[in-house]
Amino acid sequence: MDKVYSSVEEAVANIEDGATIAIPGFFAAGVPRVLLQALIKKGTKNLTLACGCGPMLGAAEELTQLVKNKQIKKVIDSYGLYRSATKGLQDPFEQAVRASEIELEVYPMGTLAEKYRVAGAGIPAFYTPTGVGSVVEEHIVTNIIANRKPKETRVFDGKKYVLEYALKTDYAFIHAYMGDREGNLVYRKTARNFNPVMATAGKITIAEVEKLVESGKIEPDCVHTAGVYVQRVVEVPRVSFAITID
Amino acid sequence: MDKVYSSVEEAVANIEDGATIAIPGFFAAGVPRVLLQALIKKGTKNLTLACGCGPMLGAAEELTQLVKNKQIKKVIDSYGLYRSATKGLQDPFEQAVRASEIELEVYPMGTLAEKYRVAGAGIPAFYTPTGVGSVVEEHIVTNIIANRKPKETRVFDGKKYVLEYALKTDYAFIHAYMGDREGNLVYRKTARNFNPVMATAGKITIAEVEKLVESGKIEPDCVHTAGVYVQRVVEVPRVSFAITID
Amino acid sequence: MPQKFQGLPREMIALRASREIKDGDYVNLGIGIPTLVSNWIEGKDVTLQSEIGMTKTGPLAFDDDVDQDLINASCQPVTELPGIAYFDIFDSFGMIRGGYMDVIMMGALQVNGRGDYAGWANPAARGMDIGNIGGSMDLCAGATKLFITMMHTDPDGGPKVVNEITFPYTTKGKVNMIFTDLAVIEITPEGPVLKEVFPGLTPEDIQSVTGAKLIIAPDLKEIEL
Amino acid sequence: MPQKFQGLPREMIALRASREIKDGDYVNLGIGIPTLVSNWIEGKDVTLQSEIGMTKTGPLAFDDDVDQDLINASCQPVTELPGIAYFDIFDSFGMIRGGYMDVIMMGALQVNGRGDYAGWANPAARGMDIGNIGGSMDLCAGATKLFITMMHTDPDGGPKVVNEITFPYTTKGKVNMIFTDLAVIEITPEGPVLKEVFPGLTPEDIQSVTGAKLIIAPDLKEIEL
Repeated sequence: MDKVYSSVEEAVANIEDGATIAIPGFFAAGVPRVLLQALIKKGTKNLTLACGCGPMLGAAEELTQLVKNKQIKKVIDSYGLYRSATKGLQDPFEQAVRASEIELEVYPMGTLAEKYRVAGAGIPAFYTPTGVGSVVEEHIVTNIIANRKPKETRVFDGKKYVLEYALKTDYAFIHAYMGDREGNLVYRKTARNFNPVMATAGKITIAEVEKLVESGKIEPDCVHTAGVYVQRVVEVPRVSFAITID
Repeated sequence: MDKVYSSVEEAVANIEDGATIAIPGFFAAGVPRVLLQALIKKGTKNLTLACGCGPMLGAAEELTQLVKNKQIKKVIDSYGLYRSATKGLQDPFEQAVRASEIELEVYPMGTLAEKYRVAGAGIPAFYTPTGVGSVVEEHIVTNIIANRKPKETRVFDGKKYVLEYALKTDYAFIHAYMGDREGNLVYRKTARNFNPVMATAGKITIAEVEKLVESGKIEPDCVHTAGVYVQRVVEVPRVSFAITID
Repeated sequence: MPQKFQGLPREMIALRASREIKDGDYVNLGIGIPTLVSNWIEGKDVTLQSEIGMTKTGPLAFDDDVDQDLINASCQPVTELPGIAYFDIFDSFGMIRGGYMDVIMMGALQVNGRGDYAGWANPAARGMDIGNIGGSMDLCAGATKLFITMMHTDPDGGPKVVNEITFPYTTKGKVNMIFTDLAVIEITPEGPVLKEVFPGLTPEDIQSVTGAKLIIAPDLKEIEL
Repeated sequence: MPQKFQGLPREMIALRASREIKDGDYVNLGIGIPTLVSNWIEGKDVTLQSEIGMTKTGPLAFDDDVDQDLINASCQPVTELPGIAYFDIFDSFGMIRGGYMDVIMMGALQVNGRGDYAGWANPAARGMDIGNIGGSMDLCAGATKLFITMMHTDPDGGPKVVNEITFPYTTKGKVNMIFTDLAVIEITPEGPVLKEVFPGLTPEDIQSVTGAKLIIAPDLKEIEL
């Protein structure tokens, strides 16, 4: 099935206020920035951005714009704040988090990776050793005190584990190096990161690709994300950006 | 690190009686037959073969030999018997199962896939919808009545799920199309199947590769199994075999 | 006991069932009659998934086209279609359980009127109460639409659409439609509805070889191929 | 309050810690001083894993070698070594949690004598009790050997090897050794054992800037570089 859209605007046109969108990228690598820019242009409000490792620090301009437009309700991430507390003090996003205007829900990175993966794989919950011995085992870690719901733990073979749940999203924005019309995707080097798991987590998965090719042009053994997971494909120019998050 | 062994005999030399070995392959595709032959030659006894989808039907000669040598204690599989009950009646393996001389423990295929995957990923247990409404939700499905231990179920959001556990093995035999000295592996077409998950499930993972190459010769974006999971690599000739399991 | 009625050959059951597949569908076909459905989707924009680990599975391969590293989940050599993708088994079952298949077609030993079915073990024939589960339970767990294609009666003429299932269950309450050589039956909250019959047969004929009590559809018609 | 003692520069802490890495080890290096350890493994048969999704990470990239699609987990451009492999994030954390890393080195805000440490949130500096967990807790959960590399005291001269941790925990009971500018401390069931000191300093000097009560190793020696 041909899943190609002619523009990013068209690809995001029906995203409604209040949507939860998975945003892949590991700091500056593999962030779907063109789709984020389309979302800013569209002005969708009340968004939850479900991230993995600070993609919005890599897309700092887009983050600041989204915050200024008051489009964000909540961010889920493992690394959502600048490393430097001093820099963070001046950051509009961190200011909004500190003022409880935006919720920041924090998980260990590997737990997040698995939450997205199982969401696409029909698994509702899993046990992980990660976070035991920290507040992560006790409750959901968030700046909004009322949302700190308790977590379950359980001992298997004498070792303690935390029960964590699947995280399915309404949409997933994906950044791929190459894609075909069926939605088969190939990522490049470390820009892969959260893209494949998030492609399976989105009910509607929209992939921006730097290179759109005809079906049959991707080496079948080297497809990273099978087209079955992708509902919309749109070709975008390669965006250059600064590699820093300090 | 150079993980290359000079022969399959050397690669399996220290496998002890009573070991559990993961055997990938989906019927005739991707079965580590040369390693199985080395295991027959070595005569290791009391083995548990942890399979995924009938690799021993694809390697029927090896299975019959292992049964005749009384090397097998137990087989774990989703599809361990011939499709035809008539053919099964004459099969030494099925006869041994019917006589309770060999245990056959049966899981749904996707549950097995996930059991191997989580074993390598430090996750002890997960919930799956698969098997609900069947005996699979009630207890471990095996021909040995005494081993039919009850399973837990749990309802999430009004839907019932079964708790299943990780399946870590002492060894994993892997069949790959290509491998480098670091143990990075590439599979070919549908011969991939259970190989990548089982490579992560084995405490010691031994890969037979049809083509051994120097490190750096495999396209880094197309590595299917990272070498970190592989402890031993051995080059083997490509074995041709009949594609049938009826 | 011989078969009471002569109906569609297996290939035609597959043809009828194939009518339920629409452009854009991702489809998984089980072993048996479901596999034959792949002969009837030419011209449709349909993607076949094989749980061994591929999407865009092509037609069966013969002679020089046979590649031992390229088989479907029934262990038959197949070919590639443009856009084919290979993936790991856990990814394959991830997409199956995760609900990415639009249509799943399976064979069965027994189906009842509540959408339960049994297909993985035949204790009578096998001499034990375990058998081959394969991917069937995962496919059921993730099914959006689950269709059963099978002969209406067993080799001895006994009903396979039964009142009570006696073989080990594959799943409960998931079957949407049943396609046999004699009839098309839809599972509804009210019970099994007879929608189509083999030309020349009456609802009473069908009921006579069916264990479950059938509801006759007001718009009952002949199976159209 | 200024620092009481002058010790090793950060690069030399990294050098000392690097001595614990052996041929054949798979190693993950956290942000901060641990990252500097990568400068001291040349000639060793060591594989660096970056949790962003690669093994055989090469040295930092500069100028024309910078590729924005190739960064390490600290967001620094890096290069490829022969045998490099890229993988998905869930596979990366699968191998981390699954125990495939032989050595994990992390920075810390506080460590105590029972092997607990805090490193992900500094409520005092940040004005809130949440921060960046990143991959730190996963790395601890899967660690075979967990080494902390850090300055012995905080910027105000206060101890970081403490009696009681006051910042949010990263993990409990997992730290094996601590490498600082002033000392090498091993965590044992009996408590923290002072194994090595910066040349010229006495055990009493180290204890004076340490919160936890130290056990003096019978074979105490100077830090050897």
